[in-house]
Amino acid sequence: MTAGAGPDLATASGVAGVRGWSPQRMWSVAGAVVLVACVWGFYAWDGAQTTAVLGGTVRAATLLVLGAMCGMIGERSGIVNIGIEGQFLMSAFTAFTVASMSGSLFLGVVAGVSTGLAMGWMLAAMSVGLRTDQIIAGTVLNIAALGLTSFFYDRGRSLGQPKYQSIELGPLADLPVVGTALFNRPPLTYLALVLVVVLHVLLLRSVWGMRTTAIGEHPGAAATVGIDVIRLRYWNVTLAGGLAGLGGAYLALESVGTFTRAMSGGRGFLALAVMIFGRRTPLGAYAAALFFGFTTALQGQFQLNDTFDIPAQFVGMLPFVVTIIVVAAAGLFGRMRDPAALGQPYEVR
Amino acid sequence: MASVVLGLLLGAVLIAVQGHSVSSAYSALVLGGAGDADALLRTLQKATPLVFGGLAVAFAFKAGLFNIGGQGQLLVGAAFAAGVGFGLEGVPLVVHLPLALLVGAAAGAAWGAIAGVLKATSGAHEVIVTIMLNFVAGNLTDWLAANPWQDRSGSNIIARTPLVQPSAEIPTWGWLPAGFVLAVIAAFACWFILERTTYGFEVRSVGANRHAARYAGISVGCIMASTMAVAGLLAGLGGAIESLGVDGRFEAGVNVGLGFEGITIALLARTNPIAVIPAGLLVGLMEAGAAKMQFESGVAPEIIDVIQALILLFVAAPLIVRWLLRLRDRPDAPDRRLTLGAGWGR
Amino acid sequence: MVATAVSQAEPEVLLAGHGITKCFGPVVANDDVSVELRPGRILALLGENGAGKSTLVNVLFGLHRPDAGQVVIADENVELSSPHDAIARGVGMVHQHFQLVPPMSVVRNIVLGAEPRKLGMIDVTQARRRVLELADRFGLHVDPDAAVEDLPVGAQQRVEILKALYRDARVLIADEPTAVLTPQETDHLLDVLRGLTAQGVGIVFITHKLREVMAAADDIVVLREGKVVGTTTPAQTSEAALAELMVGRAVDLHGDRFESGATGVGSAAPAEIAADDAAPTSEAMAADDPERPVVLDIAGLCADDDRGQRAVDELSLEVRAGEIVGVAGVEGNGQRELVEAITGLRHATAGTVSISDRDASGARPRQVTVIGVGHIPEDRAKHGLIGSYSVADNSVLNRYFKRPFAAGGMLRRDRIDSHARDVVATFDVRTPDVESPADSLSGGNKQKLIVGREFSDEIDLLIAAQPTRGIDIGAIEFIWHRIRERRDGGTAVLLVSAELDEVLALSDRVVVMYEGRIVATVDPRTATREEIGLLMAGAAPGTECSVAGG
Amino acid sequence: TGSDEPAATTAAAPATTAAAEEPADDMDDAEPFKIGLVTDTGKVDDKSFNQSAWEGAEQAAAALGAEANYIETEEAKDYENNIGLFIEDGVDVIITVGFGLGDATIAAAQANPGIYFIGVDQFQAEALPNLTGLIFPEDQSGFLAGALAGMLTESNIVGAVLGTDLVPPVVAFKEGWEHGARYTNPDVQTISTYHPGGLDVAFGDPDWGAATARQALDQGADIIFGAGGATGNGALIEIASQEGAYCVGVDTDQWNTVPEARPCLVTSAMKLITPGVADLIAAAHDGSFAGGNFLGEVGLAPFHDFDGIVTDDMRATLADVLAGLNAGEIDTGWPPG
Ligand SMILES: Nc1ncnc2c1ncn2[C@@H]1O[C@H](COP(=O)(O)OP(=O)(O)OP(=O)(O)O)[C@@H](O)[C@H]1O
Ligand SMILES: Nc1ncnc2c1ncn2[C@@H]1O[C@H](COP(=O)(O)OP(=O)(O)OP(=O)(O)O)[C@@H](O)[C@H]1O
Ligand SMILES: [Mg+2]
Ligand SMILES: [Mg+2]
Repeated sequence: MTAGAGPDLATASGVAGVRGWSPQRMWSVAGAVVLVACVWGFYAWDGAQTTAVLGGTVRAATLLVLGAMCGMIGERSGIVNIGIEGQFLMSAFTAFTVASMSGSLFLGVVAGVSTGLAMGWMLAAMSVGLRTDQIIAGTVLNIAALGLTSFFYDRGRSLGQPKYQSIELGPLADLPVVGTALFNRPPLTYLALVLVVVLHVLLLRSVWGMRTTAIGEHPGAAATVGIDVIRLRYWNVTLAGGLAGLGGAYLALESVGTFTRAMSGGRGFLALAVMIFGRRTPLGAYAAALFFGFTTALQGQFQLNDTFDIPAQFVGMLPFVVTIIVVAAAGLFGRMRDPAALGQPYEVR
Repeated sequence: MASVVLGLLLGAVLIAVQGHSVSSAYSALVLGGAGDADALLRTLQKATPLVFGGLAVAFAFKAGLFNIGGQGQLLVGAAFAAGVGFGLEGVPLVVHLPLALLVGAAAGAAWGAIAGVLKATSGAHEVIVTIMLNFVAGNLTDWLAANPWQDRSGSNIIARTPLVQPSAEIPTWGWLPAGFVLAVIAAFACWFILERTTYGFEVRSVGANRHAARYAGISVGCIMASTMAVAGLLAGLGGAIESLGVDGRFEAGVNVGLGFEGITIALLARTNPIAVIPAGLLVGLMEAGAAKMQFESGVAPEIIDVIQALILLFVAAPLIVRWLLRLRDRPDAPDRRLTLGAGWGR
Repeated sequence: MVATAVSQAEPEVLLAGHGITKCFGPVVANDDVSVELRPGRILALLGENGAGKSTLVNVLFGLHRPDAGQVVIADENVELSSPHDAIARGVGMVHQHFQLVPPMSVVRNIVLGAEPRKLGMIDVTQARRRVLELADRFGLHVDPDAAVEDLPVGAQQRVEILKALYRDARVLIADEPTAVLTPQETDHLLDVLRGLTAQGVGIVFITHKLREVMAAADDIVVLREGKVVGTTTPAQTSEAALAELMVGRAVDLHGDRFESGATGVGSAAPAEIAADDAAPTSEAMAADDPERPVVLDIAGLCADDDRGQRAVDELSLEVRAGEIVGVAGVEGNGQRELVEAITGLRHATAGTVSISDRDASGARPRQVTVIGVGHIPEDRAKHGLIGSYSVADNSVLNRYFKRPFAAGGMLRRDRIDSHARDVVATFDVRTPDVESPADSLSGGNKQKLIVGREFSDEIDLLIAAQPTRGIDIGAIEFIWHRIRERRDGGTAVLLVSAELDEVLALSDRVVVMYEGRIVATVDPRTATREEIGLLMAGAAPGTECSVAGG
Repeated sequence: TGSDEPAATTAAAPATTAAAEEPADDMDDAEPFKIGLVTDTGKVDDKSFNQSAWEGAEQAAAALGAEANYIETEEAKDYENNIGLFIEDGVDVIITVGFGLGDATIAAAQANPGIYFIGVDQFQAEALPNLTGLIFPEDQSGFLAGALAGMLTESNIVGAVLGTDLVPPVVAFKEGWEHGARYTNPDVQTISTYHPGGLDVAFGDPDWGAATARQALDQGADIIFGAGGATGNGALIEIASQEGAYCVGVDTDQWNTVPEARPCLVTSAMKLITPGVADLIAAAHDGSFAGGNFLGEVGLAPFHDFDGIVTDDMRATLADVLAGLNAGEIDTGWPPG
C-alpha cells in the first residue's frame, strides 16, 4: 500500500468516512495493544489454558466471519441478508449429506458451497429480481431451510470418516501463543483466513469493490455510468451465498463432523451482529468475530475451571452482554452509517 | 389468499413426493386445528402469542425499527407474570390477574426499551442488541425457573415455577380463551394508536422520514425508545398470557421460538396490525393440526414450516403469484409490494 | 435532416430527438417533441416544473425508453437501451439530482464505471493523474481525495462535469446545473461551458433562469405541458417573452426596489401585482425603524457543521417585525448551520437566540414552532415533507399536535383534511386530492405545500431557506408574493438564499455571510450584483458591520 | 470388536412401590395390540432417549405382533393433545418419553384407567395402577464410567461436556462421573462444562460441544464424557480426531449411534431404555403390568475396539464398584446432600 492511497482507501470503504487518526481508530488500536499484552501475560501464566482459549476463539470466529462476509457483500451492494442462518443450515445439510454419500469431504464442501450459491441466488432472485422486501426474503430462506432440512433429515446417516483434521504449518505451528491457535488448524479455517484478507483487499481496492460500494450507496449514480446494477447485485448476492455455504460446510465437516437439526443455533444472526460490529469490512468483521469467539471461549474456560461460583446461565450471558456493551460504547465513539441504498429495491426505469 | 392456496399446493406436492396421502394429511391438519371445540381452543391458544409477537414486530416496523427481540421480550413477560401469579397469595382475582399481566407487560416493555434506549442514545443497532438480549433473556428466565422460583413441591425436578394461583389464571370460555380476546383487542388498539393518535403520527413519521420528523419537532430518540418499549410490552403481554392462561406456570424451554414466529406473522400481515389477527390464526391452525396430521398420515410436522415459508414467499412477491396464476398484469393494478427494508437500511 | 454523414467526419447533428413521445401512466411527459443540437452550440431547454425537460433529456441519454420517436446521435439513428449506449457514443450528462456516490472520493466518482485498472485493482495513481490533468485543462478545480459528501455543491457540480468529460463526451447534457450555484459559480460554469463549445462540444442546458439563457444559449427551446411551444435564439427574444411563453401568461418577476434590469420583466407585470407591491414599499423603506420590535435577536452564536468544524462563528443579527432580512452568501458559509441553530435542529455551541423576547437558545424544534416561528427548510425532500404521507398529513406536519388538529392525543382527521383543502386552494397546490402522497407532487407544488403549511398559522418569525430553489417562474412569483404579504402583515422574515436575484428582490436589508460571519450589511436598493458577489467571495475589507448592535 | 453384551450393568430392580391392582380389563382382544409413543420435544431419531424408547416400542411390537406408532412433539404445550390423539385412537399402551411429560401423563392415566402408560424418566411420587415410571439411576451409570476414566487417564485430567444443568438426569450423570473418577483415582482433576444456553439449544448444539471438548483437550484432559444429545455427540466426534484421547458416550451404546466417535469411544454410560420399554410393554400385554416406578438397568456399554486397553485389574475394580453400587455402599454424589 502506498502512502498516497491511504485516504482514498478510507473513503472507498464507504464506512470509515473519517480519515487519519480519528478517535475511533485510536481507540481500536489502543484496545488491540492492551489485548495483545493481556494475552501474552496470560500465556506466560498458563500456556495450556491460554492456548485452549485462543484455539476456541479462532474456531468460533471462523464460522462467524464467513457469515459476516456473506452479509457484508450483500449489504455493501444494498441488499440486507438476514437469511444467513438458513444458508448455513441448508448448506451444512447438503455438505454433510453429500460427503457422507460420496465418502469425500471435498465433494461435501463443493455441495455446501453450491447450496450456498443457490440460496444466494434465491435471495437475489427474490430481493433483486422480484424486488421482494429483503427482510422477508431472508426470513423465507430461514424458515424454508429449517423446515426442509428437518423434513428431509435422514436419521441413520453418518459421515463414515473423520471430519477435517488439523494441518500443522511447519515451524509456524510451534510459535508461542498463536502457534496452535492460528497455524495448526484444519483446512477450511485456513481457507477462511485467506478469504478474509483477499476479500478485504478486493472490497476496498478493486474495481469490483468500488462498483459494489457504488451500487449500495447510490445505485442510480452507478447506473448512469453504465454499471448494470441489477446484474452486479445478482452476482454479488449469489457469490456471497457461497461464503455462507462454505460456512455451512465448515460447520458440518470441519467444526462438528455431523449434521443435526437446527445445528446452526442462531450463529447466522450472530454473524450479522459481527458484520455490523466490524463495520462491514472483512478485517473488521474478523476482529469482531475473534472478539465474540473470545468471550465465548472464555466463558467455557470459566466453567471448566470453576473460576466463578456462579450458575452456568450467568456465565453463558457473558458474550452477549459484553457485545451489547461494546456495541453501545462503540456507538458513542462514532456512529456507523449504513450504505445509503440498503434495503431499497432498485428498479430500472 | 392466493398465496395461501399456492403455498398449500406446493406443500401438497412435497407430501405426495414423500409418498403420503395429501387429502388425508390436509384433512387431518384442518380437523386437528378446527375439527372440534378442543381443536379450536388449541388453535386460538396458539394464535394468541403469535398475534402478540406479530404486533411486537409490526409496531416497531412502523418506526423503522426491526425488532428481532420478540423472543426475549416474551420470555421475560412470561417469567415475571408467572412470578407474580404464584408468588402472591390471597389476592382477589380482580387485582391479582391484572397485576400479573401488568408486571409481565412491564417486564417485556423494559426489555424492549433497552434496545430502544441504546439505539437512541448511542446508535447501537437494534438488530444486534435485540438478538443479544434474546440470548440473555433465555438464560435469565431459565435461571429463575431453575433456582429462586423453582417449584420445590413434591418430587418436581423440572426447571419450572409452581402453578399460578387460581386468582391469577386467565379464564377460558368454552373454546374461547380470554387471552385470544386480549390479543384481538391489542391488535385493534395498535391500529388505533398508529392511525388515530398523535403518538402514532409521530411513530410513523420517524419510520417514514427521520429527518422530517425531527424538523416537525418530534424527538426521534424518544419515539424510538418508546416504540421499542411498546413492542416489548406487546410481546411481554403475549408471554404473560402464555404463563397465566395456557401453561399455568413458567417453565424453562417451553416457550421456545414463539417470539421469533412474530416476524413471520408480521410479514404475512404486511405489518398491518389488524391483518396480524388472521395471519396468527392461520399459522396457529397449522401448528395445532400438525400433530394430528403426522398421526393420521405420517407426514412429519416440519412440512408446516416449509408451507409457511412458501406462503410468506408468495405474499412477499406477488409477481410470482401472478406469474404462476398467469394473471394478466393490469396496468392500473396497484403495486402491492411490501417494503420493510427501510427499517434496516438507515 | 437526413443522417447521411459517416461518424468519422464532424457530424452535422450531435444529438437530436425527433417526435419524442413519453408517457408515465396517464401523464404525457413529452408529446411529439423534436430538438436538435449541433456541434459547438448550447441549446437551452426552458419550461415550467413538470414541462417535460428532464424527461426529454433522460430519453436522449437512454435513461427512459421513448414510447414513440427517434433518437439521433452523431447523425445516426440509435436505439438506446441504457445510458451505457449513450455514454459509448460520447454523450455525457450532468443530472439535476447529482449522480455521485457520496462517501466515495472525487477520483473514484469520476472514474467509476471506466476505471483504469491493473490486475483488476484500480490503478489509483493513474486515475488521479488523469483526473488532475482533466481538471487543469478545463479549469475545474477539485480536491481529488475529498469525499464527495464533504464537498460544497459547487464542487460537486464540477465533479459531475469532470465525470462526463472524463468519458470524452462530445455532447454534454446539463439538467439545471445552476440551480444550486452562486452568481460567481454560475458565471464560471457558463464560461466553462463556453470553453467546451469552443472545442466542438455540444451542450444541452436546462435552467429556470432566463438571465442565464440570454447570456449563454445559442438556441432556445421552450416546453410547456410536454410540447414544444417555441424555438428561438437569444437575439430574437427577450426575457419577458420567454417567461410568457413558458407559463402561458404574463409574469412579474420584478423586484420593486431592484432596477438593475437583469431580471427586469416589470413591464409585463399585471397592474394589480405592481400595486400590491407598491404600497408596502414605502412602509418597508422604514423597516429598520427602531419603533418596530426586534423579533429575532441573535448574539454571539456559534455552531459546528456535521464534521465538527465551526460553521457559524460568533454571529450576531437582529430581525425586526415587518422586515425581510436577506442572507446572501456562497453556499457552505454557515447559512445552513445558522438556520438549523435558530430552529433547534442543531446544537449551538455558544451564544444566545431570542425570539419575540423569549430566550430560545437551545430550544428544541417543537418549542421553536410553538413560539411562533415558521420554517421553510432548505431541503424539501429531506426535511420539509414526508414523501409517503398524504398531502393532508404533510399540511400539518409540524402542527399536528395542536388544536384543532388534535385533541386529547387523538388526531382529528376531519379538521386536518379541511385544513389541507384550504392550503391546497389558497396556495394553488396542484394535486388530485389531499389524500395523494406528497411524493406524487412536482417540485414546485411540494414547495407551495410547505409554504402553505408554514403560513397557515400565526407566526411572528418566518425563516425561509432557499424558498424557491429549482422551481419555475410561476411558482417563484407566487411564493415571493406570499412572503411579501407576510412581511407586510408584520412578520419578521429571515431569508436565506443562494439566489442573489432573490435576495435582492425580496429583502429590505441584506447581510452577506462569509465563513460563518456576517461580513457586511448592504442596502439592496443601492448595492450592485457585482459588489455583493465580491463580498460573498470574501473580498470584503474585513469590516464587520455591526448591524446587530445598532 | 468386543461383544455386544454390556460390559457391566446394574441389576434390574423391579419397583417396590408397585400397586398390585389390575386395571379394568376392557380391552377388545380381537383388535391388534396397539402401542403409541409420544416424544419429548425431539425426534424419534435423535440418537438418544427418544430413539431408544421408540426402538423399545418397535422391538415389543415385533415380538408381540402389535402395531406401534409415534407422534413427535413440536412444542411442550402439545403433550396433552398428542397423548389425547392416541387415547382417541384406542391404543393399549402409551409411552411418553421424558420427564417433561410427567404431569400430562399422570393426568391422562388418571382419566383413562383402561390404558397402560409408561413414563420414561418420570418418577412417580404416588403410584397409579396403570402408570409406570421407567427411571434410571443415572448417577450410577456415570459413576461406573467415571471409575473407568479415573483408571484410564494418564494426564489425570478428565473432562465432561454436558447438556444443561436444567435437566436433572444430566446433573446426575455428571456428579456420578466426577465421583467415580475420584473414587478410582484420588489425584484426578475433573473439568466439566454445562452448555450455557437455554433448554432450547442445550441439547442441539454440536458445535459448542465440539469446541468445548477441544478446549478441554487443549488443557490436558485425555478422557472426556459427552452427555447431552447432539451437543454431547459433537464433543465425542471432536475427541475422535485427537490422537490418544478417549471419549465416553451416554444413554445408549454410542458405538452404534455415533459411528464417527469410534476412534475414541471407550464405552458409554448407558441407560437401557430400549429393553426397559420393551419389557414394560410386554408386561402390559400379558397383564403383569404394575404401576409405580420401575428402575431400569444402567451400565457400561461394551469396550469394542478398546477391549484390549481395559486391563483385568480395571475390570476387577469395575466389578467391585458395581457390587458396591448395587449394595448401595458407594456415595455417587447424587442426589446431593
Ligand atoms: N418516473 C416518472 N413517473 C411518473 N411520472 C413522471 C416520471 N417522471 C416524470 N413524470 C411526470 O412527467 C412530467 C414531466 O416531468 P419532468 O421531470 O420531465 O419535468 P421537468 O420539466 O424536468 O420539471 P422540473 O422543472 O421540475 O425539473 C411531470 O408531470 C412528471 O410528474
Ligand atoms: N414515481 C413517480 N410517480 C409520479 N411522479 C413522479 C415519479 N417520479 C417523479 N415524478 C414526478 O417527476 C417530477 C420530476 O422529477 P424530478 O426528480 O425532476 O423532481 P422535480 O420536480 O424537478 O423536483 P425538484 O424541483 O425538487 O428537483 C417530479 O416533480 C414528480 O412529480
Ligand atoms: Mg426536471
Ligand atoms: Mg426541478
